[in-house]
Amino acid sequence: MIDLAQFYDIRFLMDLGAFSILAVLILGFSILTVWSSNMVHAALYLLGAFASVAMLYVSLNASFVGVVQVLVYIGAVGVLILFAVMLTRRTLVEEESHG
Amino acid sequence: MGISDVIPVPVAVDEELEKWTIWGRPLTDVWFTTTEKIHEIIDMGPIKNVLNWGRKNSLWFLMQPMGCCGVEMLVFGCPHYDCDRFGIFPRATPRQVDVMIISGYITRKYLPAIKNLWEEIPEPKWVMAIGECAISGGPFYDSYNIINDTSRFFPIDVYVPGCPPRPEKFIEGFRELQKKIKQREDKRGY
Amino acid sequence: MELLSAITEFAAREPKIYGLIIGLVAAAILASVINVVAMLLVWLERKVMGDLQARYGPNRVGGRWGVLQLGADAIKLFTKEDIIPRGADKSVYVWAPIVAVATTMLIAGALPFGAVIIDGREVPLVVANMDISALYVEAVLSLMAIGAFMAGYSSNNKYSMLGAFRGVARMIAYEVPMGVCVISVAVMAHSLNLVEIVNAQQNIWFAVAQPLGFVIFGIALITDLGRMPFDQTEAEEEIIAGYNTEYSGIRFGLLYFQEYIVMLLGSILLVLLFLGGWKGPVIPVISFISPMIWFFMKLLIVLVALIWIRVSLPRFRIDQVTDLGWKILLPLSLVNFVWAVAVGLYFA
Amino acid sequence: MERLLGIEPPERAQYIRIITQELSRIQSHLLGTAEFLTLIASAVYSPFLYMIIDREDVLTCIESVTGARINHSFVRFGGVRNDLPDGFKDMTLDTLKMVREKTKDYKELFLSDSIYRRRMEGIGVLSPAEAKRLGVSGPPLRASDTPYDMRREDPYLLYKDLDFDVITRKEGDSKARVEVRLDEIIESCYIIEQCLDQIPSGPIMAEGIPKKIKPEPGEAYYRVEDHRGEMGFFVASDGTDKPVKVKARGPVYAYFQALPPLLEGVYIADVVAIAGSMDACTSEVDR
Repeated sequence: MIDLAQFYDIRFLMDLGAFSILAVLILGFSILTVWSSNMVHAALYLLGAFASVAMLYVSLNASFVGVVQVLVYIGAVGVLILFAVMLTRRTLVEEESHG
Repeated sequence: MGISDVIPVPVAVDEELEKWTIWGRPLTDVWFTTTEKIHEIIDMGPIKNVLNWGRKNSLWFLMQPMGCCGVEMLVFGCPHYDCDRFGIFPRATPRQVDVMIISGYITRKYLPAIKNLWEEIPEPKWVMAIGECAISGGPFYDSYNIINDTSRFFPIDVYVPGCPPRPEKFIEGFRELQKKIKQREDKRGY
Repeated sequence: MELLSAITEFAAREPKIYGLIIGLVAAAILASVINVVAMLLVWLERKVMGDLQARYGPNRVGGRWGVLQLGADAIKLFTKEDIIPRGADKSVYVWAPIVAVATTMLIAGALPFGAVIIDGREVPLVVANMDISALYVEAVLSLMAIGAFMAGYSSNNKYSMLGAFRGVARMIAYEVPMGVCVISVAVMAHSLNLVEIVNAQQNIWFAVAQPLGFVIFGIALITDLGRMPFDQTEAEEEIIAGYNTEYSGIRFGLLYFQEYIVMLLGSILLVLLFLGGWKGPVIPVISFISPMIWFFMKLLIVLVALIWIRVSLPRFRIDQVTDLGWKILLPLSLVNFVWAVAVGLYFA
Repeated sequence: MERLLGIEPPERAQYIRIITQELSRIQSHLLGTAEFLTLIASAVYSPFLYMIIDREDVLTCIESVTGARINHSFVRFGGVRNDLPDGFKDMTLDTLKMVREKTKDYKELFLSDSIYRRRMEGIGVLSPAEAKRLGVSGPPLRASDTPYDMRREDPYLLYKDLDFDVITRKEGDSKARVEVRLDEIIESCYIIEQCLDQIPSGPIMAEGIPKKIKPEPGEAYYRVEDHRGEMGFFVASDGTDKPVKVKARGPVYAYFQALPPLLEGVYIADVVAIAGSMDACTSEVDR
């Protein structure tokens, strides 16, 4: 049986709100990563998803994992992905070339 | 004087956008009337004076020396003359400057390029003609490939004569431009 | 007084909500203070540069010292036409300055900005006093390249693209030695908390305890800030203006301003990690703010040194920069790490 | 033109011409090096600004003789327009002393700056044979181990009476080109000091020059050592007061011819180091 009073507790609502915002962000960014046809956009969305996951870790009181997430995934992996994407030939990736 | 120089307006309005409404009126209509109103208020005086104060004290110019006046342009930014005192500052890209200096003769071949540079500068912008070559063609006035009347192509605000003018004359030219901006008497009416 | 007691009571009852509110207020104050200080920093740079080069720097706008120069610049930049090039990748182009400034502001949250003495006890001025703030700052510093990358990529200009490339390559090369240096400091201080690290420097600065680490961190920091010997991302004479070539008006203003905010925060980090933060002999009469005075004096020295370096060194080539990072600084930073561990164990 | 007319300007005028020419060589080299420094460093690089300060002093000397800073239309057919002003000798000697010391400082600075040396050494090497083939002259050619100087090869004015070295470097890279330029500043100081010692008093214009010049039909070619290299003037006359053809051969056009082979396959950052060390004045090419 759920304690109904808990739902009206502002602390719980805050946690819930933060979690739902982050969940929406993570899901949204992930879907956009897969959806987007532009490789660079996809990589940037992936970075967004990583960042949201880091925020989720921090909100779960696991700030060290959050920071490591930023350091490793965004700082190293994400930037490497961006770098690799930049080295691909753009005309193959995009229908309307720009640049 | 377009409305675009204070508040950005969408360059091309999509057809989709025209269908949107706000308070029963088309969105574009509301947007344009609002910007017009804001612009009228700005035009009335005090705010405009503040804006022009900022603009006149921060005249960044395009580092694009051509001919021997370009040498003096280089010296103009250096000690002894020091344009930084007046907030005048050289930048390398046309997107971030306010003043274009035509500091030498313009050949017919170079004209499209320099016109392009002028069009890349965002509003509000001014242009100065420095040196005899830029004003009247100078020693090359009867040459077959030199534009000898640059004011046909650019709305020149300040002419600085000399061959080449001394760096002090550059400062004088910029002071004149600042006066013009303050009194709102420049060619493009800012 | 009643209000104060009510607040303390509320804080005791609802620590989480109280923390949230206080955090938001502190963040707002911090953001505005940082912006003002960064503006002053631009002015300081132009004045100091003028002094070093036998000229005056701005002295016409706002009195003899030209203090309003930046106000004029800001007004001009904010009311300039905002151009988005036709071929640009619009969404990325619009977001790039925002991302750049936001990532910068993320650092500010975890940095202590000095301390005040209340009742004989030091109270550090920090918004989020995390346990791992040193690592956090280091991690977020590595995000700096992303804003520049987005700006360079989206501008549809080959020079911007080159600037973006250079920025990313440089960042990858220098993040590693910088991180190793931060870890060495943490090993010596037995903590990753910046406040603890400063407290550990009560007797000896880490700049003295590990001079090699100080030098490596300083070089890596200048690289991260993109200042003179390492400003390949916006080398004016090579690639026009690098990643912000196509930016105009307020967007350029943000990017331009962001560089100075990073410079300020980076110097603060250097002061905290190596120069003993706000530690210094207590000045008797104004003991309340004596740590702040020490802190700002050190900060000012670091900032002037950065400006000095800027006007007196030529620029590296980009391949030499990455060479320096991977081949020299990385091994040396590992040597410094071993040194830090050995010294730390000896004195522990 | 004087060759066409058969006029020999008086000795004092020739010395004044040498002095002004060498002074403007100093200012041009200072400016060229300074401009080049902005290219490999940035526009806020201090030595660049210090060089401009020195150049202002040299320009003051030039101005006191000719009345203009850069385009001094000073030389007349058969002489020069003005005599040297009072106190010119002392002022110039002071300036030269200062310039010489400063230039030595700059050389020392560049030698000790490891970033500078990394950027410049072995960059854009121009071999002597290649340089000659491309028609390069002036400091870039002399940096490629070829002692070719119009002042020595085809002495004009009174250069054969003066004692000076032709500066050369073996390497032929960007660093050598800049060093040649700095050494030539010191050498020019030496030449001017000799001139100031030896200068005789006398007229500054040759006798009997008509108001309207009508040379005999014929052609004349005259070449001088410009700041940037060999500068040739060709004049053809048909006996009237207007020339049939005037052609100036500037040195910079050849520099730009030399750039494509040098710039093949180098970094963008090296482009500025190579092109800048040539000290190419773009507006000279344009005519």
